[in-house]
Amino acid sequence: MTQQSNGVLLSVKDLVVSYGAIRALHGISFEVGEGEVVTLIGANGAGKSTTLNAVSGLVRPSGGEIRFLGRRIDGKPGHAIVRLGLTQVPEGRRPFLGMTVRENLQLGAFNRPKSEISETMDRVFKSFPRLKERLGQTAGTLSGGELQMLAMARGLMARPRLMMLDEPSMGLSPILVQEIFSIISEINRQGTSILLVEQNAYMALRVAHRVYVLETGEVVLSGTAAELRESPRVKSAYLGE
Amino acid sequence: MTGTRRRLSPGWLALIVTVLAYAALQTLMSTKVINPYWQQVAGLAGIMAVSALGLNLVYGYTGQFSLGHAAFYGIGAYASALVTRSLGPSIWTLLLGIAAGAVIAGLVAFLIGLPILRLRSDYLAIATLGFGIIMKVLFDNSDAVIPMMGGSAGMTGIARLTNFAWVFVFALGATVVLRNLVFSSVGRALVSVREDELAAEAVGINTTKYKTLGFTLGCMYAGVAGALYAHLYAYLNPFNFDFLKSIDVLLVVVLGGLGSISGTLVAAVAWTFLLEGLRVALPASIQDWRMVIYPLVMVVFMIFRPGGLFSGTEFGFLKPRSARRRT
Amino acid sequence: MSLLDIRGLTMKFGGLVAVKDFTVSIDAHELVGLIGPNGAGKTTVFNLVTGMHAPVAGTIEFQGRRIQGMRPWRVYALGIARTFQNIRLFGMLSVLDNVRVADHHRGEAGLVHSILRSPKFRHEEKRTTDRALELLSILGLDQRRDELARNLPYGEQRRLEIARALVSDPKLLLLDEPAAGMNPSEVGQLMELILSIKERFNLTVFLIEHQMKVVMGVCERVVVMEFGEIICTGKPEQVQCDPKVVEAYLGVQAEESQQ
Amino acid sequence: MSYFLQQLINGLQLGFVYALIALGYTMVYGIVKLINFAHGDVFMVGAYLGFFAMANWALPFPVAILVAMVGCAVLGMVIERLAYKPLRNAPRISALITAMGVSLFIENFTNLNFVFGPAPRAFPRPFAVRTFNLGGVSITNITVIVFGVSILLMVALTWFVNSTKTGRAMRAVSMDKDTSRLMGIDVDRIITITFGIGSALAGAGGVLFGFAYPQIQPLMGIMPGLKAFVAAVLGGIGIIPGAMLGAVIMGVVETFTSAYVSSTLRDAVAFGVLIIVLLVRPTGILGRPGREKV
Repeated sequence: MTQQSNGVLLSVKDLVVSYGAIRALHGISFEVGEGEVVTLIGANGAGKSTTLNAVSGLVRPSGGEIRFLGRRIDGKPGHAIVRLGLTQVPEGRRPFLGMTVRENLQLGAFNRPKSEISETMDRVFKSFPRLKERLGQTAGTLSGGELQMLAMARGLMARPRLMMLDEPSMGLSPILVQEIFSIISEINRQGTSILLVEQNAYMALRVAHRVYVLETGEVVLSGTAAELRESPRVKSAYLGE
Repeated sequence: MTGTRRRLSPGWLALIVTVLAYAALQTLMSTKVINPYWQQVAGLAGIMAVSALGLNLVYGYTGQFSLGHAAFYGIGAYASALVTRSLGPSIWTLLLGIAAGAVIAGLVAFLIGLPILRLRSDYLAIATLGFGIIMKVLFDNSDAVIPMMGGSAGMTGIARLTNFAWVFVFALGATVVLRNLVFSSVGRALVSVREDELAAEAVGINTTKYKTLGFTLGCMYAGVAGALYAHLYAYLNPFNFDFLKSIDVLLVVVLGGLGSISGTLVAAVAWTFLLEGLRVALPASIQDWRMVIYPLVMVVFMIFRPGGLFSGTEFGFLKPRSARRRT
Repeated sequence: MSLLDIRGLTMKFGGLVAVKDFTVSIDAHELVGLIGPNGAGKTTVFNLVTGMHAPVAGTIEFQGRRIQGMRPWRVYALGIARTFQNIRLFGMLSVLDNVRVADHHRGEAGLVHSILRSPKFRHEEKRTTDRALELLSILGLDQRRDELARNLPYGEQRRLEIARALVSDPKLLLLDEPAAGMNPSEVGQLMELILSIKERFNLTVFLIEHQMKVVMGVCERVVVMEFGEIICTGKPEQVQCDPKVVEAYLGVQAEESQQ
Repeated sequence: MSYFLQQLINGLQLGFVYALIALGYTMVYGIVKLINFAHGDVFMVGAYLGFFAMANWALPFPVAILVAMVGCAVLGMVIERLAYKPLRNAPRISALITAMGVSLFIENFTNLNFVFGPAPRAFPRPFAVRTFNLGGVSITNITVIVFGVSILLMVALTWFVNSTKTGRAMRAVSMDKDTSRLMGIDVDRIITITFGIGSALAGAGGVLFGFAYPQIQPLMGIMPGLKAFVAAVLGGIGIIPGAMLGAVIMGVVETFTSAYVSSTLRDAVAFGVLIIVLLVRPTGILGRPGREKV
């Protein structure tokens, strides 16, 4: 690790993103440390996905800076950012539906040497044993929960230092949500840092170490998960109490 | 463009300028200052304007991508030529011929439009392209059914009944009609179909009806343009109504700016004169380069100004009073 | 008497059952909320009611008339207007024209009158413009009338969509996540707006919303969906406490919420 | 019966040449949603490269095909970088007009006297045409070569797209560009490669066309180009086996129309088939019907 990073993997400062005339992010700042699970919560349209897309290079920020391992990455193309060890598991899973599970996983390891792929795959199957049984099936035949697992496994194939997850619980039944979140915790324990975007505030607050609350493109609140669980503002807006 | 009560409104001003410009052009032509060659070119520019206004209605306003505009142009040309050749040349048969060109082109557009306008964007483009090629083949083989049409050898014996004056009047009329149509409730319905078909349906627009309407009217414009062309050139060849002719018109519409009457008019005139101008300006030894320069202009223009000359804006006089901004 | 009567509504996409046996009846002047996790099938219900999809089974009656499978523009003409979850305005039309176009179906001056600019055309144009301006001023958008819709900020685009939905004097208004992307103060204003237009235009409102604050704040009755089915119906306070709802909607384990 | 079989063979031969062009159309469309109108002209350039390789440089014909493929691949990639890449985020109509511009430019530029010149040229055949008679159906060695080379190339392409890392990336990019970026795929590079491969196939198609219908001229790419694109749409655009299927159908329909109806009507019938297929199955024979999101 480079010296200036001081245990900070990702640092985002005053990030501004606009779509045409509409400004989606009004200068947000946050950090993700080595080994942490950090979550961004907020309503639909608060700018959570935009934040992740800006970090992974899918949208170009119009202001601010993004550093990963101390290096500026804003403005770099998306494929170059993945090579640095930062992957994103996109909202809605976005599997390559016509391809098999194996091909999807191989694509996840696109920039890794061919020799290590089968080893990485075996490691990933420890977290997702169900995918191993489905290797030859096309992704289109999987269920919603399996697709979420495939998306996460695909992200892990790149052996990331930091994995960003966008709405992993979307459209899943409570039991599956439980399972997905326990896998997230497990991945984190094995050494991958996590940046999580969630609408399901309950679960997000349970697995996260630290939390940032986004409202209309701004960070309005931040703190440890324990602090925010007790915050009246979070309770009324996101926990429905 | 914020005409106060004391000044003339832009519409009247535009009318006066138009009449003066026309009088000046006509004087120059009758005194042979503008020679017959350039008179012909001016006529072609006006015909291009009418045809391109039609395609702009189809594509620029209604959002229906057609690559078969030349087919309707050809239908109008042949239909009107058949009328004047059968009934004898006169101003009345010319008017009847133009009407026939418009109606038959519109009718064919309506019949073909009903099924194919269900297709979206590129698929519609391919279907209209296919229709254009089919029509070209039919024109090529027309002599088998109607010997007078001449098939691939071309149709001759058409009276030269139009001139710049006729073209000017029709182009002016086509512009005014399109302006009035676009700035009306019907025009808004057409544009809503272009912008978002589903949302248009959700606010009560029968999108099938308006797609068909826009397509039919736009093709009637092509029919009128074809009829004028037939009687300006006095000779028709299927070669003049092929795929490249459709591209030509599309180019004028896109260069001018989709959904802009002003842009189409400027581009139609500029494009026709550029092509003919190059013909005169280039020395004979490099005449061939004309066709090399022209696509290059096209590509460079698209790379540096993809929205066209006037993207969605208009000269003030082309907007009715109600549509002008209040400041 | 119920204004909207939905019975046994079922919709499938490919093999997936998006809505299953959905039955709800809404009385005139009610304000009913439709909630549930993402992907529960809420928007599909709206799409079925407005004619965007034709159901596989079931009936939808509006004022005693069957409307399932009817084309959307016909449904609209009967008096059902909607907004969209991800805002679908006509971006290159002005704010004023976005509203005026939604009044088009009532116009009688067609093509010929428009081209000739006849007195009838002028009269109608004035009527529809006045009506549109009135709505724009109610929604606080009258200063924006000449802007292109796509250049408006997010919150104003949402309001413009509501103005557009109201111009035809609908009887039933369907709002699909109107508060999405709004900050808390905007959400407060929106709630007031919904209640005030409901009174002013004598509307029946059916509303999909994620933000509990809105649902609890304005709805008289709430329908909860999960995996395409209704799991619970009732007053907001009742629904909020139903363990099934807490589990499905808030994604928390039932036992935990009981602790 | 033997006349029918004879026409079927002729139709397949034409269809295979169309297929080599259609593959480039369908791959490019699948990946950037652009109707690359210049593709038919790349095919023409391929025919000329084969011509020069054999007539001027006296190379054997397999080498001539390679020369044409490499030359066309370079041409295709240059076109993509210079003309299409700057317009990647522009309205689609601008890219389409640009494609037409590029097409007209290549046609009219090569039409100049100091380039290829407008006069048609006879395509050289480095060996005598031999005819084999199989139960009343005559098959020439030319036909055998056309069948052999095109089948070989189609098999090679299918293997490449399905079984190599780059091929997998091509499929991924055509399905979902943003997600492909998240996998670490350099999307721009894949697009360029796609243009290169598609153009190489068209180049080979050009040489085979020259063999089979031995006359070439600068405007020869227009009609086969259009028909190959139509074939790609017919089979389901973006789908590789669809392009092959559509092309074979186009070739057979065209040949049968010439043989049994009238050769002047063959284009009308071919495009008529296209319109009917689009109306019945708007996404083509192998295409999957899409659903619009509300």
